Amino acid sequence: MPQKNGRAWSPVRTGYVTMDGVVRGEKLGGEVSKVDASFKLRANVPEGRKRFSINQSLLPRRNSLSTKAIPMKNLPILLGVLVLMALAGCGKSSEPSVKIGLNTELTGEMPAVGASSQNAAKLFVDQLNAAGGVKVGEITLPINLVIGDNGAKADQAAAVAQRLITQDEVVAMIGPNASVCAIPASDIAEAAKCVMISPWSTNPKTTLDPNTGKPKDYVFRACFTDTFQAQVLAKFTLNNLKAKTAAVLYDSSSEAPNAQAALFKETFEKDGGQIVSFETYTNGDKDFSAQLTKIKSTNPDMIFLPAYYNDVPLMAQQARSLGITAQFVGSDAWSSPEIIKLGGAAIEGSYFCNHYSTQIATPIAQKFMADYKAKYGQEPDDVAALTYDAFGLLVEAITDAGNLDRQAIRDALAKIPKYDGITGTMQFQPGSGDPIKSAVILQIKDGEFVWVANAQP
Amino acid sequence: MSALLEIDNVTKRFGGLCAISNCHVRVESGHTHGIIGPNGAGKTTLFNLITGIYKPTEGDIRFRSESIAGLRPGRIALKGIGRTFQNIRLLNNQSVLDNVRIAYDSQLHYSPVEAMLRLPRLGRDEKQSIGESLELLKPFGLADHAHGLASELPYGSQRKLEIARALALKPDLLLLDEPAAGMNTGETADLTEFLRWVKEHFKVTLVLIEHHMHLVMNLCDRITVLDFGQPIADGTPEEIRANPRVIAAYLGGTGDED
Amino acid sequence: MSAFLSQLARNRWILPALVVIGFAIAILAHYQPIFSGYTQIILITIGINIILCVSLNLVNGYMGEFSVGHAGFMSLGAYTSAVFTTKWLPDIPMLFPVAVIFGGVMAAIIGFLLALLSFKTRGDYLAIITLAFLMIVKSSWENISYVGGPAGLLGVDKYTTLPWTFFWVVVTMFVIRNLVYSKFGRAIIAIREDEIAANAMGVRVREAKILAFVVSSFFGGVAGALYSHLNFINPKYFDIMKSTEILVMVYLGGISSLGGSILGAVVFTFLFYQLENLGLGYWRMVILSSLLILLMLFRPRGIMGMKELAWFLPKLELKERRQS
Amino acid sequence: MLDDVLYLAQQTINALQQGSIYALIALGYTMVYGVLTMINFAHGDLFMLGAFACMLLAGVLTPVLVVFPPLLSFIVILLLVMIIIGVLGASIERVAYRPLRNAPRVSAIITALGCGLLIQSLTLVIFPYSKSMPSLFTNTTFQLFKMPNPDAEGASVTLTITALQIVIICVSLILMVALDFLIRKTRYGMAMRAISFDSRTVPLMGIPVDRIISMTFLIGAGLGGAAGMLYALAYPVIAPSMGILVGWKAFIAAVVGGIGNIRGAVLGGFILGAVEVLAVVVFDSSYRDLISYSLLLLILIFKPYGLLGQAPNQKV
Repeated sequence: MPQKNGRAWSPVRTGYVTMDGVVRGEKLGGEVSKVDASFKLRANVPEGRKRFSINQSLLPRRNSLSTKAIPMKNLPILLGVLVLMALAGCGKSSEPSVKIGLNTELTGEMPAVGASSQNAAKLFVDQLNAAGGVKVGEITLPINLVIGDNGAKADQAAAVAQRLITQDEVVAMIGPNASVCAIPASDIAEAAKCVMISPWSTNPKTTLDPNTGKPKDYVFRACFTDTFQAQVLAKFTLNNLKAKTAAVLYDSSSEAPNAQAALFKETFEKDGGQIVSFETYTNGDKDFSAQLTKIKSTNPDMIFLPAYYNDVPLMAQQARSLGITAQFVGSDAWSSPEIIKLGGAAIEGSYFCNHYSTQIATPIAQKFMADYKAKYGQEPDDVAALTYDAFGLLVEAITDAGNLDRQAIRDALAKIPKYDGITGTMQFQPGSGDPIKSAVILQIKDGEFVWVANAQP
Repeated sequence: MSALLEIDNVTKRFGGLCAISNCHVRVESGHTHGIIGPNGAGKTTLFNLITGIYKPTEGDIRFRSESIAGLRPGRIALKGIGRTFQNIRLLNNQSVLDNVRIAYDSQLHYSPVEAMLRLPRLGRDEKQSIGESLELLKPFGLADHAHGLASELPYGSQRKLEIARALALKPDLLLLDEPAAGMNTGETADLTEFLRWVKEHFKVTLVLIEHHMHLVMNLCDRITVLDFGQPIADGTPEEIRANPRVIAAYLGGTGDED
Repeated sequence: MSAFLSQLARNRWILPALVVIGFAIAILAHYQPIFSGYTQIILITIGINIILCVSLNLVNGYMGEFSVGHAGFMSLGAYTSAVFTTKWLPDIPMLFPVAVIFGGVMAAIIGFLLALLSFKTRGDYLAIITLAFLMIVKSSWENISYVGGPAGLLGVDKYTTLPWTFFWVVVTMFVIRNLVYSKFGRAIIAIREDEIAANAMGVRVREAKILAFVVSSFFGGVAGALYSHLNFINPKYFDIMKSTEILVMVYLGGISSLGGSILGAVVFTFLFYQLENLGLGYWRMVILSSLLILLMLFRPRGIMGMKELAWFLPKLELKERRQS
Repeated sequence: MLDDVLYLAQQTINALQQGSIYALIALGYTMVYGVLTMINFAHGDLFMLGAFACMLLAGVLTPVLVVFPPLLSFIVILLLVMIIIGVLGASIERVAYRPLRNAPRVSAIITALGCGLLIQSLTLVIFPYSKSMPSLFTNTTFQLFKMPNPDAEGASVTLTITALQIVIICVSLILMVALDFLIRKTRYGMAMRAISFDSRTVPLMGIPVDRIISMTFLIGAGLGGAAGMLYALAYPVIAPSMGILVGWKAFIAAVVGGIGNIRGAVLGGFILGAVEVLAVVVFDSSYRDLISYSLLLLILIFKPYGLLGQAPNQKV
């Protein structure tokens, strides 16, 4: 049977197709692909293709060693762009003023913190400049606020600190707020001998030199420390809430919650309480049911959740839906009003430790709250209040120093006898950047932060 | 004396289907050995078994009477078995020269450290390799295109480059998978002469899969005919021409077109 | 203009000259305040990123794998070196390079193990193995209290200076360039192009893969060591986003091109900080990512993908090319 | 004894919930991969957009939908979200990936990374703060079992499952089965498999490749969107950055199951969920990532091409 013969005797066919393909292929390229394709079909390329999709995908089209290479036409354009950016970077105003840097978390994990901090800073500066400015010796100068966004990231915080201190040459830096940022930034400030006041970083490490363990000279804070907070919470939960057993659930990959959890465990156990389970999760987790189920099986009286405002609501809701009835207690990381918006019924009735309460406000605090509300249409949270206080402290120090020398400002700041701030009176312990000040315990009731108790140091 | 290459009762199964079954082939050193058979007879599979791309399911493959079955392809190549591929496998985005150099590199002995610090020995070796590679390209008429991309060569030259590249390994055994594919009668005749020259000049033993009966019959000292993965005949061209089973296998048709 | 530039591109003396001048400036800047501390940090960061890009390019560009674990190697180098300087070695600045090398070696050892895995699989499967490796390393640091756990390792001396960074950048470029233009480099490229053909050509595939991974991870580790002595280290920093950042820089500059890697690192880092300066907040990432997409659409192989500055070509190669 | 059983049962429910969401996202990755052998790194962010789309829709539609029973309005919103995100995914493919189909595959992958970053940062510009997700129906908690806790007197051990968990698990299972049917039984599915088998010759057979690929992205992204919505309902605090981690995890799940293989993705998703919970149950929760990723790494070492994916056989 001739056809069969023709089919089976593939030399004929190979010869034909490819010869044809080659002849055409070399003359007019258009045909090749078609012939090629049919060729491929015969050569059964599919698996071949799949097998090599990886290699082929990465195949370059040009000789990787060719030198006519460098794309000359694009280079000048590129350079131009870079230069433009550079110029855009350095448009600095130069009328006499007091430059104060604000290094805060405008983007990243906790934008609410950065926003409050920035709002309070602007409020303070506007008010002061409206009143003429800050009195430096004989003259009064306006404040020039330089804001840097540290993205709530350690490395960026350090870079921003460098920029503010060495590039913008601020007399002092306020912030960062989050401990994860404040700690690296404080190294920079200390090295550059420039005052840094962190409004909200409660972590003991912020003001301590990691190598010597001694307090840093130029790093201050406007808030209490986690050590104090832990004591307050331990006392409150043991005495007022009559809790005997406690569970802790915290983000082991973030600085502040980690320290707070550890310190709470330590003090709670020292004061006679019992930690029945100590569970962790990783930053970015949204599902805590596994840990909570574990906690539930140990049946604690209270659960300590030292987490930021955007994690707590999830924990609370999941805990409740697992049938956990234990009392939630939190740290100052709760303080953003966002927590009420997000948490709803689940966190109703929970307690947490905070820096100040809008309900027991002193006259100055009243005024601040009024102004803040007027300007931004919302209650100031503690970050805002603390930032405002940090600026207050700094300005008082500058006035006392009578000049803009960083060293002088630092000495004046350390010597401030007693400062009446929004968040209560504060005074720096001799040879330390940690102020002596009180804390408050708040409860979340009917969607509000309700004052429960004061805790004196 | 034992043969250069002995394929001893080799079987290769892919899951169900049996591509090669109890295959015996002996390739005497200095011979030109042809392997023919209808499509899907398992010729290329046999090459892939020899070069270690597949591991034989059963049986043994001996090269210079030492077993190479199950060795990694790279190792086998270095033992002196060069090959070309049915659907050409050049490094398309490398220059023609580099394609040969990479094969030649196996004879350069400088160490990674010498390479990273670019010590003098590297310079000497590289100069030599470039020189010899260019030499090698000359008889293939590729020397002038040495710095063009391999993919830019015309089809025929690409096949030649593959042979040149295989020879840069300084192999004793050269496996050619359809070297004349896509060549017209004239080109095939040239190729026949060329392969003779290669065999003389490089002192290699040739094994080639080919469909062009003319070439096979002219060139080969021995021929093995595969059908359904089994050698159905083995002998000199004359014997093969005369062998009834071979004729049956071809004309009878296997119906198997892969 | 372009003629002049290409003249420039072919001149063999410019690169060495630049190296010397760069060194001089770096050392000067270290003792004289010609740059502000901020500018120095940016320059050092650019240097570190160049090291990261060039070393990753060896695996992702030249060998054509898709490793997303480079931040993991970085962290290995960072922690190892930091532990050496803070805990094990006497507190002498001159010992810093030793610590850096230890960091690199540590990373290289792990890199070797990953290379072994790369024999079994490649492509996206290997990508995932590197990803899992990254996650494992990160959460290991979080669980080792000896290196500070999640808080990170504090009190690392700021040894990383402009001269040191520059020195390591030059070393990295030198070594990887030499490797790429040796038989090993050709083997690595051959693996990318067609592993089967490479085998048939007698390429020692495994040797090449190991070499690529080890060298790449070594310099990843070096970069990490430099970073850890510039800024304080905390496990969070070495996460998948960091790896992504490095990938972006590499492919932005262009794969298998040393010049490309430098360009990518410089452009990305510069924009990154400059846009922060402008106080753009979230718009920064919008701009960066849009730029990336546009670039990929119009130059799919990056700014100078698969191309090389003549400066980086060894004389021998250059002579060969010239003849064509 | 029995309380341990309850405890494990509870953890199993948790694992199922997480697993089903991972599986849904993994499907998107694996479909796109199957057809284009390309990793769509923007998928995690499409998932995130699904959550936000659901939030916005719920805000807009609740006044309209109050008249319907909650489950119906849930389904309506689910479908809307799937359509919106699906269309978005398809248009991203059209604009950003298609031009690169013949470019080196990596540039497509990097473009995908870029698209992901762009989507995320744009969302951040619009919603800088975490948003709370309105609940679409009253999430009743069923106590399947209750017994006094032997360890602590006065307390009780319960096995609880919420309506939400049931809905999530059911919906995702339904979607998976539907997809599996689509792929195996319909002409579209056949075409899809054909393309993933050999995209070169398929056009010669008159299959409209571009349309099939768009369809694939539509469905894949749609599933991602659905997953985002379910996720947002389960964890009602949503942030633009939520896509990153979940996305990568789902991708790992897809590969562990054998990328390109629909059933593999599902399997991988549930395995990942189970492993994560198991790590917490058996070990200290701070070792969770360490344990779970090491396990996945082991799986990949011993089955380099995933559990259900087979090694691409080399044709020479």
